[in-house]
Amino acid sequence: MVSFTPTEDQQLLIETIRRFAENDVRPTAHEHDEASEPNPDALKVGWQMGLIPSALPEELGGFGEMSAVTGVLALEELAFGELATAMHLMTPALFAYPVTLFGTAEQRENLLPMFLEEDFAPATAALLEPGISFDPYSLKTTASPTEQGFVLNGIKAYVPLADSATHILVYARNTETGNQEAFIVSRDQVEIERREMLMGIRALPTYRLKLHDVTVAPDSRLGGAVGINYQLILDRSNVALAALAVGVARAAYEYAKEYAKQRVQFGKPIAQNQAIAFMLAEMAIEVDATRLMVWEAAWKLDQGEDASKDAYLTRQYANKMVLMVTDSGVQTLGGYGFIREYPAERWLRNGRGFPTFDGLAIV
Amino acid sequence: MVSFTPTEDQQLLIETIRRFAENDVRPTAHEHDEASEPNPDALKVGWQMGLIPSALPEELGGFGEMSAVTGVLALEELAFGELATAMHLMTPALFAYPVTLFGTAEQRENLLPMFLEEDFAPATAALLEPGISFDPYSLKTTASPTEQGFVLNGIKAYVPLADSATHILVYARNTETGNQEAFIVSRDQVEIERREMLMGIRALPTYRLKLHDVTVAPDSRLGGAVGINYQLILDRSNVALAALAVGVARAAYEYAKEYAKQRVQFGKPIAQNQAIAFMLAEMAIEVDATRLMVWEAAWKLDQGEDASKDAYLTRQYANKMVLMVTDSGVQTLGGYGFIREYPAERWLRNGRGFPTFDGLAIV
Amino acid sequence: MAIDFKIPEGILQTRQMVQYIAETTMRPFSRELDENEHQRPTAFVQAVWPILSAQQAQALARIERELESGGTTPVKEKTKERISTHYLSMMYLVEMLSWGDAGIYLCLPSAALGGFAIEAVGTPEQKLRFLRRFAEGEPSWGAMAMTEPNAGSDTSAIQTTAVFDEETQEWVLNGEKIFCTSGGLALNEGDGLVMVWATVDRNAGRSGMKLFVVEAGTPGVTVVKAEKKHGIRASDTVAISFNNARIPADNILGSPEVKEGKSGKGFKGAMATFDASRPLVAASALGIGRAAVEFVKEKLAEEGIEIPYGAPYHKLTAVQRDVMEMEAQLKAAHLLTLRSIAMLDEKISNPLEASMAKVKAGKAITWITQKAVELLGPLGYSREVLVEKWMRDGKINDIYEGTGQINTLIVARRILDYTRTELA
Amino acid sequence: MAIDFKIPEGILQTRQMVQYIAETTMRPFSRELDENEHQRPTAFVQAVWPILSAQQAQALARIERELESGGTTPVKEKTKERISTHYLSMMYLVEMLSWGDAGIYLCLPSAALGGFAIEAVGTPEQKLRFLRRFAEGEPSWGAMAMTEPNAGSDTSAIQTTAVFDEETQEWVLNGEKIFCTSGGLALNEGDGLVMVWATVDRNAGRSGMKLFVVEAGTPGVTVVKAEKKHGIRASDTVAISFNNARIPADNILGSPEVKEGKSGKGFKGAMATFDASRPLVAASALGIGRAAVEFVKEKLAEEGIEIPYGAPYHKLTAVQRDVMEMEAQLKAAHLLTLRSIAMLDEKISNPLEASMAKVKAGKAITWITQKAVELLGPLGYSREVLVEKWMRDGKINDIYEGTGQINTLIVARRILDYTRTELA
Repeated sequence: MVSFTPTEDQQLLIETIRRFAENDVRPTAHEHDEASEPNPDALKVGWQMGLIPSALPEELGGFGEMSAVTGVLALEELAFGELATAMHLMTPALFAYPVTLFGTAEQRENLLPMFLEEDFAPATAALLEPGISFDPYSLKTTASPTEQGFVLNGIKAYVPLADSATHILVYARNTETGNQEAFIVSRDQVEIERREMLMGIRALPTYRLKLHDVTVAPDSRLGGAVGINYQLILDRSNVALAALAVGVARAAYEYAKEYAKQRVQFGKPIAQNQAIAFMLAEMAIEVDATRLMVWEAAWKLDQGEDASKDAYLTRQYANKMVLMVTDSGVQTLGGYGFIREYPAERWLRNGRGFPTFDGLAIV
Repeated sequence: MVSFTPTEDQQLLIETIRRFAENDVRPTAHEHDEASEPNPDALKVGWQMGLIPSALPEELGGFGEMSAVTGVLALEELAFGELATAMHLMTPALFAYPVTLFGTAEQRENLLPMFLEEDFAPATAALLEPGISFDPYSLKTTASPTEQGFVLNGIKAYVPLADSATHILVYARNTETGNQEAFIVSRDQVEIERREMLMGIRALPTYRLKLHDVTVAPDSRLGGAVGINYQLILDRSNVALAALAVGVARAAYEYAKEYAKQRVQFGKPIAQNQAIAFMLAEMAIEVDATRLMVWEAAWKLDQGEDASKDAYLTRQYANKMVLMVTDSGVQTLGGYGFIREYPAERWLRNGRGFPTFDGLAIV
Repeated sequence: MAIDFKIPEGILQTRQMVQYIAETTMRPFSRELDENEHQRPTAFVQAVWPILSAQQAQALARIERELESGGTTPVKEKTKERISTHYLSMMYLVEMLSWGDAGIYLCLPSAALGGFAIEAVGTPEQKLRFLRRFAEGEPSWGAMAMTEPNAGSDTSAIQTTAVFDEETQEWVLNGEKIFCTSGGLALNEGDGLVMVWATVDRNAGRSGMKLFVVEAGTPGVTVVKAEKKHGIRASDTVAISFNNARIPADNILGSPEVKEGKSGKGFKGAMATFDASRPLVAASALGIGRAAVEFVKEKLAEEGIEIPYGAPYHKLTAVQRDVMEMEAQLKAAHLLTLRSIAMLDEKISNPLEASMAKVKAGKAITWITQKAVELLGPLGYSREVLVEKWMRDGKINDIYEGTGQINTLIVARRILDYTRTELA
Repeated sequence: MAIDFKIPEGILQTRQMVQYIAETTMRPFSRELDENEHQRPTAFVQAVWPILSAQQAQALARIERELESGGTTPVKEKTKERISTHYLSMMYLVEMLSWGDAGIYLCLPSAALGGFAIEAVGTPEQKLRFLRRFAEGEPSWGAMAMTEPNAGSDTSAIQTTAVFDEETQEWVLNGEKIFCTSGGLALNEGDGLVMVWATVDRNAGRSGMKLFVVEAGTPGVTVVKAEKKHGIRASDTVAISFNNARIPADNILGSPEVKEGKSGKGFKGAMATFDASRPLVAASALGIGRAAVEFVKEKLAEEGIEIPYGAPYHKLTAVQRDVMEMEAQLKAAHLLTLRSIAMLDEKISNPLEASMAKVKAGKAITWITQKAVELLGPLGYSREVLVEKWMRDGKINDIYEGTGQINTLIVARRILDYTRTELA
């Protein structure tokens, strides 16, 4: 039955995250963006919300509620607070969710408990690669099967929190099969070339990793002999990124709307000019449209339906939408839109990154 | 020295055509569009303006002033009047200009005098081909060299006035060299499959032609052994089409502007709403920008500079511009924009065709 | 509740049936009816009239039962009621019929927009009296006449008057209406009716505006002009003149309070019909858009061009990118429409969402169909195939039931919480 | 006259020289100056100061000669004058410097926007007195202070006051200005000046607004804040407070009539500086845009991707199509700018064309640079290369000297022939 109403539990979750965003994240978001450093206090509070544990299997102590719909609702709210913090907080999921979905019994038992701890789980994943064009279906990082397991070679880009991680899920192309697979690599096996210097998400430390003849045991391959459903991981990543984009866009839209109602020029609020009002209306429409696309794709994932096309089109749509909305946000603020004390320009810098953020979120 | 002022002669020409458009073309444009038939009276008057003779060589009785800049000024004004009539009037140029530019001495002497006659010259050209994608660099119509000359095979689309033409310049791919060349074919050698039924330019009869083993003599190849500079023909065609697009767009823009100033709703002219006013401003800016691009490309052609890139980019830009402007024209008129008695919808139908009008104009 | 996109099985089944109607009684006649403007879509009307009239008969029977049981359904029964899928069914019906042919769809023999108004504002007795003709006999049409030459977006500027003649106990209508969809069918074919907006007091502005039911055959009512249009040429759009047209006292729509102007419900109630009509206009756009996207993909496939969903941007051709954008735009418009429709079924106030859907669908259909013509090159621009027609048909959805601009203005006012005066 | 796009040889030669300056004193410092906001672009300033100051010295010598010869150039000589290429040179200068680095370009040691105002409204004596500092000695900067916290687009709302103290024959300024480009350089480095808009009569609206020259070192004038910005971080943008700042009587700009408010020329004259500043802002956008397009093409070429001009649409990749669109947009903005600049040189009134150029260039640069970041993927979004910086720098051109919205409004008023009241 068609419905656009979240469950009561989901509604509670949304409200919890909204409070978190307002109280713990937003007040210092600018400061941490300027310093290019995370906000440890907010992350601590955020981790205690238990978003990742709620998705993990019950038999290991989780809540077993890995729902893409719940996931996108949470991600939108987190990103509405602040994108870098949202991505930071959910970085362990980049490792935990694929293991939950595709790990062998042993992998799940060995690897998942750390995500149920009180402290932030030091795990991440490496998908993106440097350069001007990234093709997830043709990774340049390779995994060559040997008698001892696999030898990994390649360079990964934008790997969040790699520096402090103990476990890294590395995606690589199996040179024998040509398939993209995932390997569990420990932090000391990879070389961190440098911290990435990006236009946005500055409070999230991301790194350039080098894998030079990294040898991993056969059981480091996620899913063992069965492997993973790589497409599903991409789908869940696309949907997650689109949800984050909606959150960023909504933040920009709501701020611009309030600003336009407050800012008086020529004797009236600038929102009373059709030019501004129409811009805001378009922002509202596109944010809503994208959110509905995200929900539908997430719902299909939860139904077990093939959501690849929806997830992909939704992400593409969200990439454009978030740019349009965040740019309009800056434009609405005029000169203030260009000043870093005001959040609009940060949302634009963050918003512009979405086409590039492959694999930086999952649901 | 940078200047945006036409010469006095050009200014006179513009004014002459503007009067022609106002007096002879516009008053019955709707009627002829409805009837899908040309306006013979207007064409007669138009022909007497001598636009084509002015471009032909002096030694044959022309004025020898083949200037692309003058050409685009004329085309904009003609299309401002009505696109179908503009294209109709200039259809003989599709034959005459390439012959002037590339014909052998003999071809020029034999073929050009008919364009200096008092009566409309029965000549046209066939470049476009049917289907969903047309590639001017890889024509499907072929010309196979034989001992007797060339054998032409293929189907041509949208050939203007083919039914009443005596001479048709047919573009075909030389099967031996792979080059695109032009051949002078007489009307009775081709089979007219049918009149094309198009969304717009309805007052201009265009035809689907079939060439089935059409044999032409060696001297039917335009330019003889030297051949033609095909790229230059495409460049001149692209610039001409862009100029026509500017004319159509300007017509739509000016009409919408006047309408918006006259039409009162909620107690004031609708143009006093920023939403409408901003739409009109954007139309004005884009029409002007495109016109300047057309002028620059035409100026480069007249300077003998390589204008291929400019001509191409300008045409692409004009294709988008004319659609945006004519669509906004309809939108400005609201319900009246949808009624055929008002010209806005005709401009939209005509405007939408530009990406497809390859080879239907030349300058 | 939970977020859910599942379309009920019953609707999907009906949809298949409707597709059959579209394929057999609409598509084969699309070109002919476009070329021969004002010709009637006989095959379609004959195919759907038995179904629609039976549905209307059922609805009237329900009203009769309610009237007999005292005029209201017991509260208990109402709360137990499952959420209706009335509008959801309608959305899918309209979408599929418009996929068939948006012009022909508008010739649906039914109360149409007039029906919405009667449903929204009419008394049970009026419903029975006026809607009976859509439940039996020969096909009949309903229409709504609002626009006048000087009252387009500004509906409050209407000049058509209704004066009550105490002597004959009749309303006397004078004025001219334009752009009345299916007005010709309603007045000149079958036994239809036109809902006419007229003012009983020119100084009273909106509150003086009342809705009158004018039945076919009323003397003084003349279809003076059938418009020739850019698209949806199978649908008739007419101008109607009212020259001392006399209609019974009870042909003013609504309960006694409404009629006496004691309740603002008259105008507002009918404005609320936009809350349903705008999403359905959007649904019509969706159908046309889907037709265009499907056709483009089909033609591209014939040339060996498939759409590589999932591929990174730098591996796409410009055409592939465009087709994906068409699909995404259609999806976005679809979901906004679906939301506004679901709210109707849930009886949640939806004017913001209805206008959002309308704005988006109007823009999307314009872009999608214009792009479709371009992508199909010489074929697309030709009247050999239907794409160019869909472009012309589609455009109306960005114009009627409020232009894109007017609906954007409504969205803007609602999100900003501004009155008509604050954001003019 | 005839339509002509030929750029004079001299300008092209200067352009090459400027390119050298851009390549050696701007590009190598772009990243560093972006990361270390408020650091001064020393290399650039040292490279250009000798050239600019010499030019300014020449200009002042001309004014001196004119003053000596009676204050005016003989009419005969004026009409014989060839059309000037002053603004055309400037356009190409600004374009190339912005290609180098738009933030550094704004640190050009010159009278800058302040200079425009002095040129437009100042008396010859004022020109000599105020501009001398830009002709000799150490590098100095000029700035213009208009915006206030509550007077952005609405310049008529400024609250900064200038009161004439009869006793000391001084003007006393009080108020706060924000978003003053190069205000820090003007007041805290070298011997600069800031042109300050202040009102001599708050009730007089625009006609009470006068332009005052505040020189560096004036007591009561304080740079209270240096803004941290999205882009053009090498340029300083400051807030300035005026606290009983006293300046000489003759530091009000203009002829006696202007000062006494007998001529509306004060405000209008200075508004006319927009006619020159807007095209030059557009020119700056063009330079950034060209840098971005060139870089994108270079990077694509490294991957073997060339741009196939001439190819039919269905043979293009999405990326190729985007790059062509970038080039076409840049070209469109370029030509609108060129037109408005040519009009300046021909002394034809150009406010419509200036705003058109500004609107188009602002939009084009935004789109082009944002697209460039996208097309270059992980590299484009990274601070390893300058594309992301160009995106941040470019955006200012759609904001300052009137946002895109304000300039569109100006275009709309002019094409519709509407007053400020008719189209608010």
